[in-house]
Amino acid sequence: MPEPLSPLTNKTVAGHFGAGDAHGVTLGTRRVSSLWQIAGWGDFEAVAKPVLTSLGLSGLGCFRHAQQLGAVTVWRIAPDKILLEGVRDLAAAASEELMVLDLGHTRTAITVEGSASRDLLAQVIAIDTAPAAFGPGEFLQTGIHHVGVLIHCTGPDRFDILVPCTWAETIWEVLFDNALPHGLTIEEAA
Amino acid sequence: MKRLATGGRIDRSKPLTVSFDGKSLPALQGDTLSAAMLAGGVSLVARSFKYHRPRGVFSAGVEEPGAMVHLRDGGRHEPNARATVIEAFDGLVSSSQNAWPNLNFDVGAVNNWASPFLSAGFYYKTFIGPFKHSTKFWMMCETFIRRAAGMGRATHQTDPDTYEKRNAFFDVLVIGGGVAGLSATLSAGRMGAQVMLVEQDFDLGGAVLSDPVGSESESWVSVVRDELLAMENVRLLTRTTAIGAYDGDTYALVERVSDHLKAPQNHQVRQRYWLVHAKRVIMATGAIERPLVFGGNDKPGVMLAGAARSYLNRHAILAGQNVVVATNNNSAYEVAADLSQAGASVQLVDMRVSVADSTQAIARAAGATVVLGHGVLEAKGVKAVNRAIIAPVDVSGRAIGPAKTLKTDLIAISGGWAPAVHLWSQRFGKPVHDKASAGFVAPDNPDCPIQAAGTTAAAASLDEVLTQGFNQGVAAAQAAGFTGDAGEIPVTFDTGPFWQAGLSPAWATFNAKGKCQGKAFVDFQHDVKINDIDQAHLEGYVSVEHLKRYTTLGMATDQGKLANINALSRMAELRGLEIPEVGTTTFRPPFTPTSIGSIVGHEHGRHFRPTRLSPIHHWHVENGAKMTEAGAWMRPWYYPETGEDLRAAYVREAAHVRGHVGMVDVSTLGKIAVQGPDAAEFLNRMYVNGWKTLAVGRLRYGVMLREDGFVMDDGATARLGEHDYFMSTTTVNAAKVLALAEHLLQTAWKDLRVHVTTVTDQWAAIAVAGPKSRALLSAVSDADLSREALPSNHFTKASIGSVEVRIHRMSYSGELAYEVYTPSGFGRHVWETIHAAGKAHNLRPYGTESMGALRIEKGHVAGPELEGRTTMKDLGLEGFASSKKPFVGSVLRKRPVLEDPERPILVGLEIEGEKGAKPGSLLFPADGEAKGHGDGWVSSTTWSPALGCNIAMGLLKNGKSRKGETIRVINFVGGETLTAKVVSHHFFDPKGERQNA
Amino acid sequence: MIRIKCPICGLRNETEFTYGEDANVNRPSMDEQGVQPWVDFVFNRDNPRGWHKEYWHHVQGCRQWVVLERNTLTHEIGNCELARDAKLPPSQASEAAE
Amino acid sequence: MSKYSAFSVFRHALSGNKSWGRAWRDPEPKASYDVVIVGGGGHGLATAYYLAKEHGITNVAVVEKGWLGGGNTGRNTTIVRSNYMMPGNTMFYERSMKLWENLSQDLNYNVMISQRGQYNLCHSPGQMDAARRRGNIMRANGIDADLFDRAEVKRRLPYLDYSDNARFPIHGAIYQSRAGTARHDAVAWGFARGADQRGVDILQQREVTGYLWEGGKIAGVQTSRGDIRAKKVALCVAGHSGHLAQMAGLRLPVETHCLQAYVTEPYKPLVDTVISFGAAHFYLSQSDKGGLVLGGDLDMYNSYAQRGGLPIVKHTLASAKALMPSVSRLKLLRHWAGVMDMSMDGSPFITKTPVDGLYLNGGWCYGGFKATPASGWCFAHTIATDTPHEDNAEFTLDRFERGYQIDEKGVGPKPNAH
Repeated sequence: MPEPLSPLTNKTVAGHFGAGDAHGVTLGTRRVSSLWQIAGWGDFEAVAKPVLTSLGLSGLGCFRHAQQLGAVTVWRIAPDKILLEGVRDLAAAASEELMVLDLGHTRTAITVEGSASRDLLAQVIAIDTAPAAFGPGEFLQTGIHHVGVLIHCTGPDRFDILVPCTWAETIWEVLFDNALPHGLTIEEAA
Repeated sequence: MKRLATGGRIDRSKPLTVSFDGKSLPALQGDTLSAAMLAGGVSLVARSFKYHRPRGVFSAGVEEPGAMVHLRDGGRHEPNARATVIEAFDGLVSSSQNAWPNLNFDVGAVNNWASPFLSAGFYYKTFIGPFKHSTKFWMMCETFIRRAAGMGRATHQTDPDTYEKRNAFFDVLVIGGGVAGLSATLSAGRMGAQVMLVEQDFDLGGAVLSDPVGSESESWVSVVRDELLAMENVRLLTRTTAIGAYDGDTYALVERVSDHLKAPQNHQVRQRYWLVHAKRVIMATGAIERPLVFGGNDKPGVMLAGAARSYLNRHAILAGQNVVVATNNNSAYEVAADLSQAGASVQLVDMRVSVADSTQAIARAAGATVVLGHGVLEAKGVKAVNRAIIAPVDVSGRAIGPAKTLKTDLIAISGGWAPAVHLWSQRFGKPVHDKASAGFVAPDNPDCPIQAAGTTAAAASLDEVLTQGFNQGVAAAQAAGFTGDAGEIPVTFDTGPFWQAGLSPAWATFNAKGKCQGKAFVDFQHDVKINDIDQAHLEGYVSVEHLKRYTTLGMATDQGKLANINALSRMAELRGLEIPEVGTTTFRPPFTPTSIGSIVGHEHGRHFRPTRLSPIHHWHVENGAKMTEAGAWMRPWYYPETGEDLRAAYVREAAHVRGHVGMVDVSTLGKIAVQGPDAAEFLNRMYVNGWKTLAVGRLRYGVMLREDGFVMDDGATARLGEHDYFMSTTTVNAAKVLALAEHLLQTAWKDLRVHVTTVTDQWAAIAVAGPKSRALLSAVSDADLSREALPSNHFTKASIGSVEVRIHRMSYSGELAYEVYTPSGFGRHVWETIHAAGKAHNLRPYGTESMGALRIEKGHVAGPELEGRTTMKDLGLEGFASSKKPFVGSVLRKRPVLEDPERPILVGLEIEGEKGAKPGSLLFPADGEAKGHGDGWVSSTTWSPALGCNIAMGLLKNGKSRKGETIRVINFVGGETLTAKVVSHHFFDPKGERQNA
Repeated sequence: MIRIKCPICGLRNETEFTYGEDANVNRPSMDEQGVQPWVDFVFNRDNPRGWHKEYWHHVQGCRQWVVLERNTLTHEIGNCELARDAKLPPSQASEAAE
Repeated sequence: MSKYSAFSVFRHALSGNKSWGRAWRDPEPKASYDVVIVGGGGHGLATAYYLAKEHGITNVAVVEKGWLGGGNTGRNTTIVRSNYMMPGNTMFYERSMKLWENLSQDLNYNVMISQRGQYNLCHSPGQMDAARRRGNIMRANGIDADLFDRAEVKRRLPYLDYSDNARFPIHGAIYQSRAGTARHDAVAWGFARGADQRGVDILQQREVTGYLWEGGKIAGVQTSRGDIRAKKVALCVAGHSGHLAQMAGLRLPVETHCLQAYVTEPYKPLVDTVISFGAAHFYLSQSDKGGLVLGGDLDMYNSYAQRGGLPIVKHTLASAKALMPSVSRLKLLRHWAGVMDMSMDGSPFITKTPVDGLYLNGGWCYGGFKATPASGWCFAHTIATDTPHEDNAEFTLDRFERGYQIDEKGVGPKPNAH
């Protein structure tokens, strides 16, 4: 199997951009290793729980905090839908009560890091990005430049933005333009 | 006018190079452009809108009606810049506007002499012209009017600067950095609330900045500022204007990040647009001084009293040597005192007969003369004031004794103060009249998220301003849930007579006949005189809105900040009503004119809208494809070979597909995973056709209607597994179909256990079409694609270039064709693998134009036919509809007009001759007059390489019975009439033998 | 800026949502064959000046449809709940129960 | 009442403009009228004017809750055009255009019809095709239309964005040279003065709060200042159509939505025509005073607030900058809103209603201003003769039941999409 091609291959040219000596923001990319959606209906919690316990997680989690264990990250994105990254093929878990869907090629992650990363986010999303309102481990589903994204706070000033692959370039460019006043470093593609 | 040797809040060590109309001005750091103009002795700054009267600097703030200039040049050129709020910077270049040939000698000033004929509403009564059914006469006049109107000259050059948006969340937003705002910020901040304080000036202090340097109030400001700067929960933003208050407790601010510089530095933005969400707002926006109305009150040398004091104390500029201070209230006494102390000879003319001795003493002690019971009847002078005619007046401002003349070079006027309640009014409507202050204020309502403090709430003394601000800060923090201790109010101070205490209701002066002597302006910028209001009243334009619209009062760039209350007062007098009965207008955003760029931020040019790219996009670009927009997507339009234009390329590409094999990127199709035990029932309801019998491994074409029974979309759906379906939609309707499906499942169809999820991004899709497609794909994949193994409307899993793919047997071109679905990260790899293997099969990529040509040859409908007004019957799709089950739109599609047998239906057209028809042409019978809406229209056209002629699809009345008829195809706007034969729209291989090969 | 408290995502700006339609309209049962009930559902509206129940779709969020109470005269915001949890007009409820 | 002319202005100027008479009277209402028109905006006043002028029905009152012309007549972006392609619309709007072309003369009031032309830009081959269809229908109906390619548009409007940076490149435009603008307030005032001169009573500051009924038939209106009897009651209340219809027990295919308008500071002439963007709902022109007048999308949600929201402000201004990058440094002076009666197919109603004695003029969506003269003319005809004129024959309430949707945009029954 070949390596999947990142939709941002053309964009991740390492270097420093924008404001002179400042290093407020670092942008990079991260491949989403695998992404599965499980979905169900009325008794979704009961049906989905075994899948999560098999991964060592206690439950479905909430709409605000991601669950992370090793390489596995779980986001509860809707009352009856969960996204899981970093798990093996879940197809076997499917049943009449539980729908499993491979979304491994739908998203790519843009990483945002640095002292000005929260300011940068405040420029592109209309949600309070202060540490008290959006701290490590928390996630948001919101829109950047009219495109639905999932933003996961992965550290004090560090975020993964899961963007749909076909919109990735346009969102990257918007982040790039917005980051210039802060002083922007682009990381080599991982 | 001169700069004093000492004083002012300016940095004398930092002279700046500033020019106006080529004249160098002695500007210092801390000056505004208007201060620099006054320091440089420039009194004539601009010409007025209508009469081109000379105008000077009238104010020291955002209410400035006259001193508007051209600022900067090239792409950074900005017209109508207010000299009173432009910070002087090194390299500032400005020039006058609305004057020709120059400011000093302006031909337009002839309007001033013609002004009686240009009275209110004159243009509604004239220029009608003698010609019936013609607008020519007016339009000829209009050309001249348009040239004369307008103010500054704008550029067509592109703005080189950048802008950004910033969202922010605060418990308390304090608007205005004067004493009220500072004390509110202090108390709310001390209680622990997150507070943002915004001030439009570059410095904090508000009215205190107009107090003499070294005053008690100044030291208060500096103490409070220091405490605020030390608070982590307080954010201070200067050079920031709160322009609007909107629903959801959202406030729009504009921060002028770089406007005080020649150009933005180091990648910084020019302006930043803040959207602040705040639980509570304290509106400490102060008050705007009202002018007095008398003849010639617009002349250079007439200035608001507060402005004269501001220029003196802030910029150390004495705006006149022989000063007349004219007032109807106490606030001007400090002005007279300060001007006097600075060395001017000052006569204070007060319309009131009786004024407290203590108040008079303020002016007298400084050496000013106080004349009570007098008003200024007229300001004299051509391009600058040189005399003031004053006379004793009664309580209504009417002269009751002989006039006398005072020599003067500055008339400083104060007609009281109007609280700046704009932001409250923008959101909550009309403010209420406060009799004590003769102004409009926000009504008292402790639950309102916007609370006024200080002079905005008509506070009468500085002490009251301070206390009120502090208390409002406490209340706001409490409302936001904070219970901390706000501590003590830092030192209060006694300020004596303040603001507009003792205001007289008289605000205009008239001669003994009750007329203003000379032209007496109410709206300075729009040249609305007091007698224009009188005339509007005579003609019945008496409501505030009619008055405003008939005279244009309040519609200028200051939006009536100076004019509104005086105009209302006049209308109230004329109608014999109290001011509240006349009413007021609602203030509209923005508070001050706001650059469009700041609100747009980064969403312009390429980023006006997001762009969506196929996973194979860059291959197309690298291989020379011409790209085209398809909704948000970019798609390859055609791949020109040397020297080819669009037509040559698409004809070649289409012929190549029929002759050999081609590949086209169809990744942009909408793709939706439909999962669940009730998925088949869901599809049954969504589509017109039946789905219960579709077996795993097969796919089916379906048609979807809108709720009103018109065709919405079409596409194929494959059954991947027991509960798994893979739906495809057209590129443009993908989002609409998904949203509709989600809506129905979450509302009316909760009984269905179905999930829909977009998988458009998951899959790249490549259509491989042409007689050699089977050979090619068989060679490049491991699948058995034989006719038996994979008949039409079946799919199979396969591997191409060691990538797991799905191959659908599905044809849009009418050729033997397949669609290869591959995970999108492998899209380019699979494309390139097929492309490389295709060399042996003479494979060529093709674009959307040839794809269109191929589908027209087949008579397949697409966007031009699915135009939202066509039914299944119209499009010949009726056969897909199941009669056994209801579906979305199944009832309403049968409404009588939609069943009318005469409706235009889809037909094919063979165009005679070499020239093809244009889509959008109309269809008419071969003979007769071609008028009206015709018998139909042409939807899609192409040159058909397969048929060797021009063909078209169209909708034609009674189309079914007209096969073989020759009709006219008329393109009126292209000046072309063609003839065509009506045929079946299944032009090519109607039996589908090629695709079923 | 209308601010909508999405039951899943919290308080969000209207820009993350698309406005759907009047939530009081009564979608007839799929089995309804009469034209008039469908005409009423698709075309006719109470169009109240005051409180209004309406569908919004959190497209740039959890993709749930919500029912929002909003005052059309003052733009005040009332309750917001998931459409799937909302009390339905009678005939919708009866259909769901089938 | 004196006739307006340059001479009268001159004569009055010499006497200090002290002797102008009222443009219209402020009468006390009579006990009863032949026709009471509810709504003193452009449409209501035009209806009154044409009832008197064309049908000799002068025992007419126009009842207005605020001040006349204070609703959408005084809030719109002043564009007039007749570029409609659906049967039922085309000739109605062309009638309006023809009335506009003689309106100043007819009313003896300069409503400043400025036929400066309108360009509807196209940004894809598909849009060009749709524009061609529209243009052809216009031409086949005797209405002027031209289709220009990109080069011609660039020659005529060089200041738009033709750079590679444009997200949606301009492919061409359809142009109507007779389209343009009119002075909106003057239209209300001119019709008011004309109606008043013919005996119509204009009753301001009277809100209709209900109807008088007699044997199941409407017999007048109740107002905030007393009852007024009438043989026929005619509604011309735009965004409040649903509200007033509901008082009579009618449910309409109408939703009320908020539409904003915007004006910049005044500048010397920059744009001498009307330009409609094709890549987003946006259009602009420049007023005689010099302000760029901008219009865009609805706020999208039902609203009676006459107060717009922020997202559409950005949306509209972004469209302005995308279309014409040089507007970036120009300044927005003011934005405001009106409430639109959005119908389910984007087309209006001029019709008798199922309620005896009640007539409806509404559902104007964005397009009310340009329709003003024809709307009044056709409504007057409908009221006077109890039958529609052929130009408003399709503007009925039962067209949805019949399936005769007049959907210029082809977007279906979504009122906020028209």
